[in-house]
Amino acid sequence: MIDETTPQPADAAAASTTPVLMVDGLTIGIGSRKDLKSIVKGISLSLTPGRIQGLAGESGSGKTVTSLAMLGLLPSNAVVGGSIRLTEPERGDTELVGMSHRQLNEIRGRRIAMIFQDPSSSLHPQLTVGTQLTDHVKRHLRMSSKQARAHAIELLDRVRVPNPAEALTRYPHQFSGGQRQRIAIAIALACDPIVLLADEPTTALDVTVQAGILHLLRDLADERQLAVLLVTHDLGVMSAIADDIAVMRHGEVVESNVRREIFANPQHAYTRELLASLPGAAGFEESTK
Amino acid sequence: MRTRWLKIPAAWITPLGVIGAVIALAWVGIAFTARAWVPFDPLSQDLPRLQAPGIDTLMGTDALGRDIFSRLMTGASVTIPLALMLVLMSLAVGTLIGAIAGYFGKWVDELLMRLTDLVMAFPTVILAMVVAAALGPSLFNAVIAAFVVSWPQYARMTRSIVLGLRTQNYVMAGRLMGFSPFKTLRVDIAPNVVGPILVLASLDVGTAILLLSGLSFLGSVLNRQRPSGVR
Amino acid sequence: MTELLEVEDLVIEYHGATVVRAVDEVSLTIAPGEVLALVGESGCGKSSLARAVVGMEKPRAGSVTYRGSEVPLLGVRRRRAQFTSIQMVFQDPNSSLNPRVRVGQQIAEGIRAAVERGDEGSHPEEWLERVGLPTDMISRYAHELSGGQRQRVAIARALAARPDLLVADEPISALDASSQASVADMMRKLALDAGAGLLFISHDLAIVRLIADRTVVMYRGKIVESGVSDLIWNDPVHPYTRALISAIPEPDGKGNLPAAPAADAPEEWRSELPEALDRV
Amino acid sequence: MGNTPRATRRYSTSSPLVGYLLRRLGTSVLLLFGVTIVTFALANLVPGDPIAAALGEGAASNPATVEAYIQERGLDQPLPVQYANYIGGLFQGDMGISLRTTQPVADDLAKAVPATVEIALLAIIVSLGIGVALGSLAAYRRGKISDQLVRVFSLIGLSIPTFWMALVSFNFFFLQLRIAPGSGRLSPALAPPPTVTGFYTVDSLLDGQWVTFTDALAHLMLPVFVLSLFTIGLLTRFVRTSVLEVLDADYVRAGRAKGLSSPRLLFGYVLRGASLPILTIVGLAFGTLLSGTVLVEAVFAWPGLGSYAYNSATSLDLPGVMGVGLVVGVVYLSINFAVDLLYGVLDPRVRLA
Amino acid sequence: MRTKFRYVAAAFGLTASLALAGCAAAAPEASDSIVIDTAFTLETSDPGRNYVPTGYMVSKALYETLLDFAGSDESTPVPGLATFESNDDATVFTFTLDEGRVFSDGSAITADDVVFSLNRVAGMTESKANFLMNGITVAKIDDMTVELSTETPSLKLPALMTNPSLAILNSARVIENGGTTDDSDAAEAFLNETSAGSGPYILDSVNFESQVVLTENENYNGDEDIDFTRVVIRNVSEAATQKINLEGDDSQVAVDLSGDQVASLSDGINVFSTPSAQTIFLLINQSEEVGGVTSNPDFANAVRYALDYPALLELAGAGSEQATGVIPPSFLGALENGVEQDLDVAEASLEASGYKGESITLEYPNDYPVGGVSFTPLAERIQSQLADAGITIELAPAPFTTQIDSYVNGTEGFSIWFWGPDYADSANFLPFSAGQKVGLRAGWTAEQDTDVVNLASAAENATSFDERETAFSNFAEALQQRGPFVPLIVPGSNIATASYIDGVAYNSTWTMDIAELQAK
Repeated sequence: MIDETTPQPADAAAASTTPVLMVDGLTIGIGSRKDLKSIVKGISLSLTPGRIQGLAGESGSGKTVTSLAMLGLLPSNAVVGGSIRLTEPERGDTELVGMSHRQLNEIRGRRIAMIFQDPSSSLHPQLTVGTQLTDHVKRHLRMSSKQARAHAIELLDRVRVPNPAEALTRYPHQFSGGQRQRIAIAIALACDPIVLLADEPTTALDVTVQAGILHLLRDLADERQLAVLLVTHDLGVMSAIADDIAVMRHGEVVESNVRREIFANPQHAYTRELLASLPGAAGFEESTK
Repeated sequence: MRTRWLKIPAAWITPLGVIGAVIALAWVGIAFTARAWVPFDPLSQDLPRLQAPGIDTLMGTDALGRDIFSRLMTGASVTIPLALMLVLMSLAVGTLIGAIAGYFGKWVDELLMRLTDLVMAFPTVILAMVVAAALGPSLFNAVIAAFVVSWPQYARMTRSIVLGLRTQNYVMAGRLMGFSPFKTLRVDIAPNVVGPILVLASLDVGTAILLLSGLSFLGSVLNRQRPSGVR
Repeated sequence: MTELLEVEDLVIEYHGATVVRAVDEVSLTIAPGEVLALVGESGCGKSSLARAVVGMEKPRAGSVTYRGSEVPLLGVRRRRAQFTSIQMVFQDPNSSLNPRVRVGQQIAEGIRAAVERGDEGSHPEEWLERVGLPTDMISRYAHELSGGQRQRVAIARALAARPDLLVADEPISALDASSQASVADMMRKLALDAGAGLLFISHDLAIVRLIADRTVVMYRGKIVESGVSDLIWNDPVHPYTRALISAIPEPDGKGNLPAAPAADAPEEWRSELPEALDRV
Repeated sequence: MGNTPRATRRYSTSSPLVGYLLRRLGTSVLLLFGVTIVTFALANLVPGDPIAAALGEGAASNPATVEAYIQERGLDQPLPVQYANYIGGLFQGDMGISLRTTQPVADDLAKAVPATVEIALLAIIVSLGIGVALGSLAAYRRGKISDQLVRVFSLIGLSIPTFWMALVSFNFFFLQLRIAPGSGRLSPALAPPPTVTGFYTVDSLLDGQWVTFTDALAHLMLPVFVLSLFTIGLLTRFVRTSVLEVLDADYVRAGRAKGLSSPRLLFGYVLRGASLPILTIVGLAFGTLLSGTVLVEAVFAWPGLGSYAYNSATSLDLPGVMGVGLVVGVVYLSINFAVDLLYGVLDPRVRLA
Repeated sequence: MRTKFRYVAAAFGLTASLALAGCAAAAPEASDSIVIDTAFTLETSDPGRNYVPTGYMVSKALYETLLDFAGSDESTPVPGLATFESNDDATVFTFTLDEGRVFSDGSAITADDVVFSLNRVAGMTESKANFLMNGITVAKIDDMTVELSTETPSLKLPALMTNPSLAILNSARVIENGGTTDDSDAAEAFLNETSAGSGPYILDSVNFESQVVLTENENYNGDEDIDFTRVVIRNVSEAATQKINLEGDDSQVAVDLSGDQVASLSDGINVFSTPSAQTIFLLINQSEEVGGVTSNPDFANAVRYALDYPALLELAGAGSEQATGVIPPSFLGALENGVEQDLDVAEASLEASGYKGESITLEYPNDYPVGGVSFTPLAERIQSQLADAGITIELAPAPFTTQIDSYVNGTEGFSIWFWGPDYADSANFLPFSAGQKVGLRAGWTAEQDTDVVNLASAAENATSFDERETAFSNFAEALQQRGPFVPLIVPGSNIATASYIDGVAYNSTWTMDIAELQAK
């Protein structure tokens, strides 16, 4: 009952068009004015519809903070510099850095959506799946409760949560980890955003479950022409679905290239180091058994 | 570094925290030195009665013609140590009971926790009244009354901390290395209970002062309804 | 060669509103100097099994025998010296170390356990060195260390007790990807140097196959496949093992999506295949 | 199995809910029993002669009266017999005759308890409203001036002596500003509404007496205000801590990432997430309010449980003291029970059955 | 979440409506009604069972007695429902009822009602008032005449007949509702609902913990001419609250204000200050076992002359007076002048007493102010005054209920207590005699002072008014000179009223007669 592996040459997924989200010289510092700790030191990235941009690095390298900055979700004592620009054909450019809360709320969930690492903590334990799937839909898309519910069932069906109608009345703890992450993805996609930020979306999951989620992400990116930012420290995951990869270290992007080049022909020492630490990487096996 | 839990957490260093610490220290200072510098003998009844606050008598005089300011300052030397004593007593007994309940679990826990429930289900006023009625409503007896009702919160907190600690990996690791129950309590559990309990205790000193003044107030301020027939 | 550890028909159940059977009649053995890996998805019962091995879990049925005697339950009472040669490394490095006690002292406790059992003494510094940490860390507290450093200290402490059996419950899953493999590798070496048996629990088959002599695959409380690691990795016979291995994304840069099972776990994963057990 | 589920509940009856309720009821009855024993023992340990105090000089020197008094109340029986008689009476709804008021304790309490519960309920509702608002505000603006102000306010609320505050506010709002009514539950010109619940506000509405209702409500205002100050302080402090904790939770960040409006996020996500600890503290505060109102009741001449407890205790009125002990015990246990049930309502994870 | 919102909204709504209600709360006023605030002592509205102050105030308004006192003069009873004559031995008292007086239901008051009412109290041993009828026999002579007789001379009997416990009830109605003249009486429940008397008011409603409402008795045909047809007596236990209520015109009469509170009242408030009938005194035990050095009469003398009485009086405020002896002013035999401080005498006496500077414990009830005088400041001032005289005092306060035990059992060496009359007659103070109830509490046995015993007996058995007055004076004099009691203060009774109210007269039993309150 294993899905027929569809070797998807991701490169061919979609013709590369113009980027929808451009990060330019982003700097992030956290702390008081006198004691500002620099977390991200001027990085640039661009997200293109239908492509998955990987962001790799150790914990503490600043990759999660970068993704949060795109939604203005950093703590209030964070200082953000540089530019994050959202480009939409019908709306033109929007600068996200320095945007007011009210304006950001129109972008969040609507244009740019996000999924988090651990679905058991990113879903509200006391609210039904239905509520969490529809409340922002009603707000952003001005849907009635009935419409929103139908829409939610459709979404759950798409992310392959069994018995979608019944699932709406249940609470997150009544689902398995994999299904919770599927629900979280459904929530993120509910308002049909153009950018999806995925922060370690499979780290908390078992490998068999992870594989399913990876498939789902890849398929959704393709069919909805989503621009995806995939933050992960797992190079296996990166290798499976990312189209482009940026490697971060100490708040800086040390290397950025298309996937194949990063794996086959790493330029930066740190990238090489990362690859060498992989189990099964050349040179590793000799030292063990 | 040795007594890490005594180090003031950075989170405490707020304007409010600093003001609070300064006030607390000031009061302790007053408590110890007041007798030396108050303008009047707090016991002397020579001043005119019930004076309004003024230049001579900062806060006026009481019904016996004593200087209220002098009495207040010297009174701190009685109340503050008593409040500290109350907190320490509650802390000692409550922590001990909570630690035993949490560590040994099972029926010991059940028994001790029902006991704390009993005290908590008991009306505080009645308990305080009965103690006051039995021993006389002096400040010291108020301490005893307050103690009876205030130890359970320490017991509960300690128990929940110990329950949490009991399954901590390092406690398990210690046991795997053959720690005796006493050593586990001493090395792995006690030091980790002390911090939060001290925080609770420091917050509790204020409450204790309030409770004590409330209890000693009851006897002196309220006109009790006269028992029938005594006229 | 007599077995160091023998687990026989072990059953562990949790009684809540419903009864959960976490480990269902599992048997396995570990010989001295052998590295046995236990793999499976979260919730498959591998942690329960590990905890039962050291006596932290009370078996519902079956037995756990260490050097011929039943492992006693780890109660409030002091553990007998003969069993202090079983040590454990835990998953969460944050709760593995006592936050109020210096690193050096904590390792010294391990040394003390070894000395009390009649083994020779040692110094905390030696152990720090062996796990690849600078010796001046003995005067540090846990909160001054990174997650990876903490886990190394926890390993040093367990090894300082000179265990004959080391149980490691997901010791690397909380670490950064780049250090996972190296820590696992280090554990294997140190355990083998000491001549101890190692029960290594992980959900990461890719690493397990590199360090374990034998591998046991668990699914829903039961062993579905076991045997020599390479054999299982290269030629899995049980459908679950196959799915597990094929779901591992290959970090080759080729953009191949791993095979994904359907949203619901297939029934055949539960099937019992006698030929998948004890493969040599 | 990263975290092993702790096996705590043992019963495996067909319905866990029924088993739980039965066990709960059992321990409650035992606890109440304990409360009565302790009260009885304590009250009898106190030195003093309630008969001399209750009868007064004249009657106490009249042997016939003393004899009749002792006989009627069974005070000549040994203490265990007296206790057994008391418990026996309890099962028939008889809580004895108060030595102080000479009325049946049950009747006294039936008047006193609603009077106090009416204030306490209103105080808890007001405190909850204000405490949640201020606490959330402080948490949202952590470290800012408004946060510091709220925290100072909460500290003031926690440390103002109630008796003093009661007198000062009575003097100020009634005497100086003339916006509050005088003491008591109703203006003297009005007759209390027919007793249904014992709450004057509810009873007057049930009876359609609008004037009595507004008057009763007006009389509640000041005592509720004074009582609320402490609970507002307590709740503000607590709500702030709980909300701060929840604000850091992933699900709140996820809610924010969805672009939810601020009120929706606050009420739907943050406060709901913080509701369990808040509920716990509200339960505790309510218990304190019920038994801790003696000073406020004295100032506002409120014929409630606090005054009754105080007067019973100081006149060594054993049946009165026992009655109060029982009532407070029952209330404490009911609140605990209600809190547990509400836990189930608020958190699907702990929902039973 | 939606529930949550509703919850919070409801909370805000309630707060808002509270504020609104506060603005709307202007208590309806009616000039013919009056509100009296007092700290309740009220157990019943059955006069025959009542024995507590608020109950007396209520009974006094609802019922009438055979005799009465005029205003605040409690020295001589005046006719009430009846006039009386006594024989020369003062053992037989003949009461003749006024013609034409009726109960509130319109029926006439007859001798049968008197006999029933008095015998009812005499028969109900469980009533605290029962002792009032001890030794008194009641007999009906004719429909309008009743004869009360005693074994021994009893000039206190007329004063007893003013006590509202001995009120005359409508016997027909009371018997109908369970009334009897023995312990089986069951009329209390009825009398707690309805009054069955002839007083100027009838009972409207009663709640023993909060308030009593009285309304006009339409059938009343006595002498009083009431101005207020509706009276609300409220339980306000805090004097401070009584004061604010009165100043804010929520009430018109406040009964329990202390001297200091009266002094700070705002303008436009009338205050009627009179010495009460309570006496606060020091007890100095004469038993060596109990008191040690206090048992030496010279020690009592030292204390007596060491105290600065005016300075003590300062603590009692308006209306209070120095206690001249155990009999308070306005009672028969009260002394004109009290003891004055004389430190020389005190020093000499102290020398003679053999006191060696040891610390002496002063016990007192500290939760029980008498007439607004708290004992704690009083004790502190006594402590300080005696310290100046060389006597070291240690204070030992205890709650009333605890302290009264050792007082009654005579185990206190040195203590502060108080005494008030049960009815308005000086016979109430004879227990202070050696060998009598209070004397024994001070370890003062009859053998220790036979002179005082004789003086007391003379006062008790006097058969004429003059003889009685002299006997009481002699008794009081003797006690002032050598008794083991040092009377300190007679606290004032301060009744404060709205400016338009007059006619307040303090009475030691019923506090004040509500019917006499007048609108100016």
